[in-house]
Amino acid sequence: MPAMNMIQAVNSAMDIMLARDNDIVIFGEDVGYFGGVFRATEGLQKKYGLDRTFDTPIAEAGILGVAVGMGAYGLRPVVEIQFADYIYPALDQLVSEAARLRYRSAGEFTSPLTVRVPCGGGIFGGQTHSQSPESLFTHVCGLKTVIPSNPYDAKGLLISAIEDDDPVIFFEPKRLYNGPFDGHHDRPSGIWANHPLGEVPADYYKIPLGKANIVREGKDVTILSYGTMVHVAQCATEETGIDAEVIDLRTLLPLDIDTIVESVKKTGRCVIVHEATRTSGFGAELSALVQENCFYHLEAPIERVTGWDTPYPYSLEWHYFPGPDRVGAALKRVMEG
Amino acid sequence: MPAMNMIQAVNSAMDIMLARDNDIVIFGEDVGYFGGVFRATEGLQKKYGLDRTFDTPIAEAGILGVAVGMGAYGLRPVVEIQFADYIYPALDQLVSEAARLRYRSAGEFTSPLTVRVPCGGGIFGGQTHSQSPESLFTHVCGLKTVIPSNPYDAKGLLISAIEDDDPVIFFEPKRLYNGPFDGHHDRPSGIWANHPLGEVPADYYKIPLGKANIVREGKDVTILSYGTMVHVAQCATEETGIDAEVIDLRTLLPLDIDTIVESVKKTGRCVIVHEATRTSGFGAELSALVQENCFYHLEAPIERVTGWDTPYPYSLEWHYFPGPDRVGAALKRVMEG
Amino acid sequence: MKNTANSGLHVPEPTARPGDKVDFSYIAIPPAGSVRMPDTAVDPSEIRDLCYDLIRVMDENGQAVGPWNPKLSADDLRRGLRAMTLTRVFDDRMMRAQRQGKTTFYMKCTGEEAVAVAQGMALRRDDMCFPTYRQQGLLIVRDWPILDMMCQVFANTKDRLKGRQLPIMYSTKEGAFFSISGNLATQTSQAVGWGMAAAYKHDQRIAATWVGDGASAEGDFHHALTFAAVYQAPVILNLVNNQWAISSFQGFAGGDRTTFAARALGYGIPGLRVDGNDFLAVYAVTAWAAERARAGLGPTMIELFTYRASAHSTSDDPSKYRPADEAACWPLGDPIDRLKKHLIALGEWSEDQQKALEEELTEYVTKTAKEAESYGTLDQGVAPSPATMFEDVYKEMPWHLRRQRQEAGI
Amino acid sequence: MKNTANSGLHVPEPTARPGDKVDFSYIAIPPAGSVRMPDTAVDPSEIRDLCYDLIRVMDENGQAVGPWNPKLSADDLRRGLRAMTLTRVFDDRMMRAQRQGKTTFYMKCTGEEAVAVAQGMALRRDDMCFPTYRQQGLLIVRDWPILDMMCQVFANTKDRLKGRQLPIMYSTKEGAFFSISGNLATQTSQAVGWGMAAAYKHDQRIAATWVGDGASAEGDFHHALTFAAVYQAPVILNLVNNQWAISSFQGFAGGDRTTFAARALGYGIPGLRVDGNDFLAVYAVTAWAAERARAGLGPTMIELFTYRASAHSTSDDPSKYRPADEAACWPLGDPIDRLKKHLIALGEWSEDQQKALEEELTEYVTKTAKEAESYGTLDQGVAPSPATMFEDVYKEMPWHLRRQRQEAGI
Ligand SMILES: Cc1ncc(C[n+]2csc(CCOP(=O)(O)OP(=O)(O)O)c2C)c(N)n1
Ligand SMILES: Cc1ncc(C[n+]2csc(CCOP(=O)(O)OP(=O)(O)O)c2C)c(N)n1
Ligand SMILES: [Mg+2]
Ligand SMILES: [Mg+2]
Repeated sequence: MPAMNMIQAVNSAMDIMLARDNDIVIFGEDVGYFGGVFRATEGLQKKYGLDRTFDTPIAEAGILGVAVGMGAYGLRPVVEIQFADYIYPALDQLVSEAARLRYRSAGEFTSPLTVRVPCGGGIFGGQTHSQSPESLFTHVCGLKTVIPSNPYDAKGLLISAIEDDDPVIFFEPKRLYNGPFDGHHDRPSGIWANHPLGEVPADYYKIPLGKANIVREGKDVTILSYGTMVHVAQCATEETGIDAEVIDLRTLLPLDIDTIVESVKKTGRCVIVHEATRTSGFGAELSALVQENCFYHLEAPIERVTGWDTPYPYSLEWHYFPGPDRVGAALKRVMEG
Repeated sequence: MPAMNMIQAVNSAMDIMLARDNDIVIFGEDVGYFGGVFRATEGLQKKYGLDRTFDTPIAEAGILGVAVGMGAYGLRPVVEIQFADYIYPALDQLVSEAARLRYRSAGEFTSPLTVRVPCGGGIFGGQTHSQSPESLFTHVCGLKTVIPSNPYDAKGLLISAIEDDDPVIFFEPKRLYNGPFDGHHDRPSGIWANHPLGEVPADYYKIPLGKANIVREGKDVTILSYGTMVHVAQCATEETGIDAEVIDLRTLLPLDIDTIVESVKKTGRCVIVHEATRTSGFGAELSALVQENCFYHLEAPIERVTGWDTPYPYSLEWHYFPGPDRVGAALKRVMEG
Repeated sequence: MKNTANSGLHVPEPTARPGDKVDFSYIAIPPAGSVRMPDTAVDPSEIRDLCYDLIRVMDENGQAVGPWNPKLSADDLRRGLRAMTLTRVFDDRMMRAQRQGKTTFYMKCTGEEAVAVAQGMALRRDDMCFPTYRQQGLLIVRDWPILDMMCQVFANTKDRLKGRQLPIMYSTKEGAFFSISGNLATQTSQAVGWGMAAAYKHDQRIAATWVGDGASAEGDFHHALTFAAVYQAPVILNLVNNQWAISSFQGFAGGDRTTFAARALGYGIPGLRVDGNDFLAVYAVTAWAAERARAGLGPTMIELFTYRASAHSTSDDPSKYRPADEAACWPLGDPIDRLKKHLIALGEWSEDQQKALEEELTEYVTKTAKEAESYGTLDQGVAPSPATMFEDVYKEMPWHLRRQRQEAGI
Repeated sequence: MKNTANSGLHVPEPTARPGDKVDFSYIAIPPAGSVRMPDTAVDPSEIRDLCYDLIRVMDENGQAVGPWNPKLSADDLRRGLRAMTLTRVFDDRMMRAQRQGKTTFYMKCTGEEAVAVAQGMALRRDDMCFPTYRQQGLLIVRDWPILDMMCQVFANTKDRLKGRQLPIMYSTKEGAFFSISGNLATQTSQAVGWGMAAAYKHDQRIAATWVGDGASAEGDFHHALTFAAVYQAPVILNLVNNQWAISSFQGFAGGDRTTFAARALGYGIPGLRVDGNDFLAVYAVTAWAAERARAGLGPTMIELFTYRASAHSTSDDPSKYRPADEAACWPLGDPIDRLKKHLIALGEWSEDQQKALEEELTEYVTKTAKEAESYGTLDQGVAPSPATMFEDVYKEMPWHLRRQRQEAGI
């Protein structure tokens, strides 16, 4: 199997889908000729033509509005929002339109869109190139929310997202584009070629939405996380020596509740890790669900390790980013609880 | 003290503040000559002039953008978004601009705005006149989120919000405008003139942001709720005979954590009630916080009674609305837990 | 000077408020037939002046004059008259149903019937419409069953939208009528996307969308114009300037400063301004724009200059913010009266026939309403099953909705 | 015909891509001095043609000609030349610092220096600017200390923004320079709000805002124009059309179809189109618009026609999407060269003086950069204290942030 980084995996998914289905069109700011500021769509315009992968005006709400109209026609638009931080102008078209169209038309009109959204920090992007707004989308019924943590999953999940008949917000943790990242910013970063999940089949395959992945089995405590934080969690596990079961949620909505509940019932302890700000982050929902479903099995309070409730501060980003030390400390607290 | 309904209380707060502070201007769709579709600004243009209370173009993002600019100048804009359901176009100006301006300018520019937002269902408004999107705003650091449940609080909290130097989203549960509503839609609704909290001082007074109100003391279980649901919770308490302590949060952010924790430590049980959809609703954050702060005091799982994770369905709204029966059933479950 | 930086903030005001004498003297009305009709292949830069003009076909005597006369057959004219009249009768009946408590809400299009009806006639039956809430005439002129519309208004057991939507928020794929959104202006960029998709698929169908003067201030409308211009989408962007947005006059949408049609200039799109109460003119400009779109010549923007003669909705009382007789003073008259007069002038219609038509349609609407009511009305509580509430949120119901449905016990 | 509904979707393309011969032949350049200068009190409807023209003052020989000649003193011209040159030297130094790893990011305004510098000179020192990220020239012409700007770029201990913002996202209330947002176009409606507030307060100050050709597609810009027109706000809306938005040419913002200045027409706002590399013309149109705003005559929109000669940012490589020599072929030349030539033609400057100026400024910038570096650079990790991270989220720190600060152990 070829080694791919996450950009290549995402590119490969779109390449394959453009070839398979003429109803798929890809567009967004700078995604056409240039191939996207992260190069995720590189080569696609040249290969499939001007009308299959093209640039757009800089108007995120326009991009989504147009995508909703195309979806209603019967196409399957795959759009890119250049940074998660710039998705807010498009929120109305997502929340009020894409997410509710099937419901309000009693199934006649649908929005089979995929919205690719690079997210997360750790690249010195400052407050407007670092955000993780996934929790907002999980509050919106009618949307699905996906966040892969590695190239293999990224490709398989993206193909599933594109084929899904409901609107899917597909977050891509940009800190993982080039390699796995465990939070140790002071050490050289790894590359995907050296990681088992950097081996990605060249062909079509799918990873189903709504299925979590147990990336490390363990019996002491369950770590729930997604995106970049999966790697941080694994690192903290190794560094503390605590036998944690690390679950990569992959899809936040619909959530794989069974895998979560089974694990927490086994371990009796739970730590939730995400990069987004804490208050009303998706960790809150996870904590509530775990508590509701595993109350009588819990031996210690569920802990949340998250970004602080401040904007992502440019030069202080490593004080903001929830790294392995903070996760490790939470693991220890939970084991003592 | 005069009896006021919630519209009158809100109107009185703005009236008083317009008179006290020439830097306050009020604007929004239809708020000027007509006085707002809910009549909350009735009479203010006539009394204070065209330039103190005026109509705007229908562009929620424009209203907020202009308000941010005015706030940066030094005014204190109080704007109305006609329905909470229409706040999404303005989200970028709220999240990326108003909420972060103080931080990103290191305190030099601020956004002392108040955004009044009628919210909630129970008036046969259908999916686009019924929403309760408060949880989204609680995820945004830099914003404060307030929801009163009665005329007395509404006036005192609105004056605090207007005087606050940070941006405040002020939700007004429109089902409560004319009278308290306990969820029994099949019975005649009450009016505020018959309710103690419908007695509202004519003059200036404040209720501090960040302070919850224990509307009913009890020892069996703590009910956390806000807005319309406070009345539903009280009704369910009476109907089940369970001695619940009912807390009206009033401000969601900053939250009055001390009052919550003290109560749950006392009762050992907690039910959270809100009208918004469940997943990633503010109930998730409340559940997580209670669990984190009161783990060793909890005798049963924390329950959430909420709107379903569907759009607010027009003709089925009473099947959607979390009424006293559903709250009562949760109370009973929790007592058995 | 009031409007100066150092002498205060300018806030627009209409020429008359309740109690004032109506003043429409600021409205310039060129004679019917005075505006030229360019070739549809014209370069938009050659017809910029049309944004500031007003295309009119019917003169004071009910004669159709000038180059924009679409020369419709008498049968077509009668079809248009019938559809407009039916729309008005339907509106009146549904409004009364709301007053009787059979539904909670209704919105009329009184005075604006020519907009949807003439445009619906000029479009093909399968051209996709992205309307706002005052284009019920589109469905009616397409012979969509009014029974179906009524069932939606009553949210009854035959409501195709299963009681999920506010009355009048129709949706029908078969009727090529896109699901109306409560959120203003969102449909405009969607229509452009649909048109782009049609172009991509080498489809002959085009898209059309409608937005109000008030709602045109939303960013979505700007996005619609931008994307339509950039990709030369086969779409007609209609801006219905009916002078009011609930209680706000069109000055709050910028109408005090220039025409709405002039918006088109900023995007290099042809902009036409038309007497929206002139059935023939509305038909003609729409046919012109449709021809352009279908020929691959790109989008057209049309300002339909009309007047909202009734309240905004059943929740509104316009006497609170405009003179009670303003509608009666509207200088461009009533679209039904004007088309009727034209047909009579042609010798193809009479007052008696009109009366008979009104009676026939009233009876038809009354009968149909009775049938619709027999499937339930909101106040009777005969609604779609609550179990349907959890359907169609997603294509397949995820576990959490299944659990919630269980919890709801339905 | 490619662009037809039934023959596919039209997607715009620039005239040349890497490897192609540069083709700017589609750009019409009227002679300097050929455009009339109306009175500032002119009715906007009388100057619609100016949206399609190009105001230019300096001719090929460096002479200032025509009615828009602002007739600046030689001292003022030299001040402008100095500020533009300093801006360019500053940009080069900071770009090098980024390449050396002293900061992570930088954005130059090469080729566009006249925009901010001439406009900054035409505005009063306390007129409030709502810039986007290529108007560093505003600060420089206002003599804002470049040391302060450098400390922000280095996010060091003297960074007035406490390391919270990406390099070049300056903010200074004293400098009447509004906090730059990473989110495009949001500043435009904010500027209108500021202007409305100034009008409300009978304040003599006006607001000015800048947006790129690309970013003008955002809804905010439409809102800015609408609100500015409705309330006749004292504001100048500048659209810097530098032909590119990262890799997308201006056709993706609608520039293939008409001028950007024509946007103004849709709102009844005067729209001026100016040679953005002509210092004198830029100064003159800005002074004209400022006079209008200050006199209470309302907003003006200006399209500044220029070219982004460098990369979008240090993260960008333009050779990937446009011919390498495109900048060199730009038909309107370089703003610094052109002003220099004019001063020389006036006998008020020489090549030697220019050389000396460049040397002086290079030395000054180098020295200042050294000082700035002495307060730390990002790679040295000499940053503001982490404890400051929790400040200024709110005026007073709420309990949850206090707790989080504790948790962070700082
Ligand atoms: C985004 C949004 N904002 C506000 C509203 C509330 N609202 C409904 S209709 C209306 C007035 C619209 O006026 P106009 O566009 O002129 O259409 P008309 O009613 O005149 O046909 C308003 C403000 C809404 N539905 N959606
Ligand atoms: C809302 C938003 N969307 C996208 C971006 C990413 N972005 C930053 S600059 C830019 C191009 C802007 O081009 P233009 O407005 O022409 O300004 P220029 O860079 O040419 O000065 C883009 C797409 C952003 N910062 N904000
Ligand atoms: Mg209107
Ligand atoms: Mg540009």
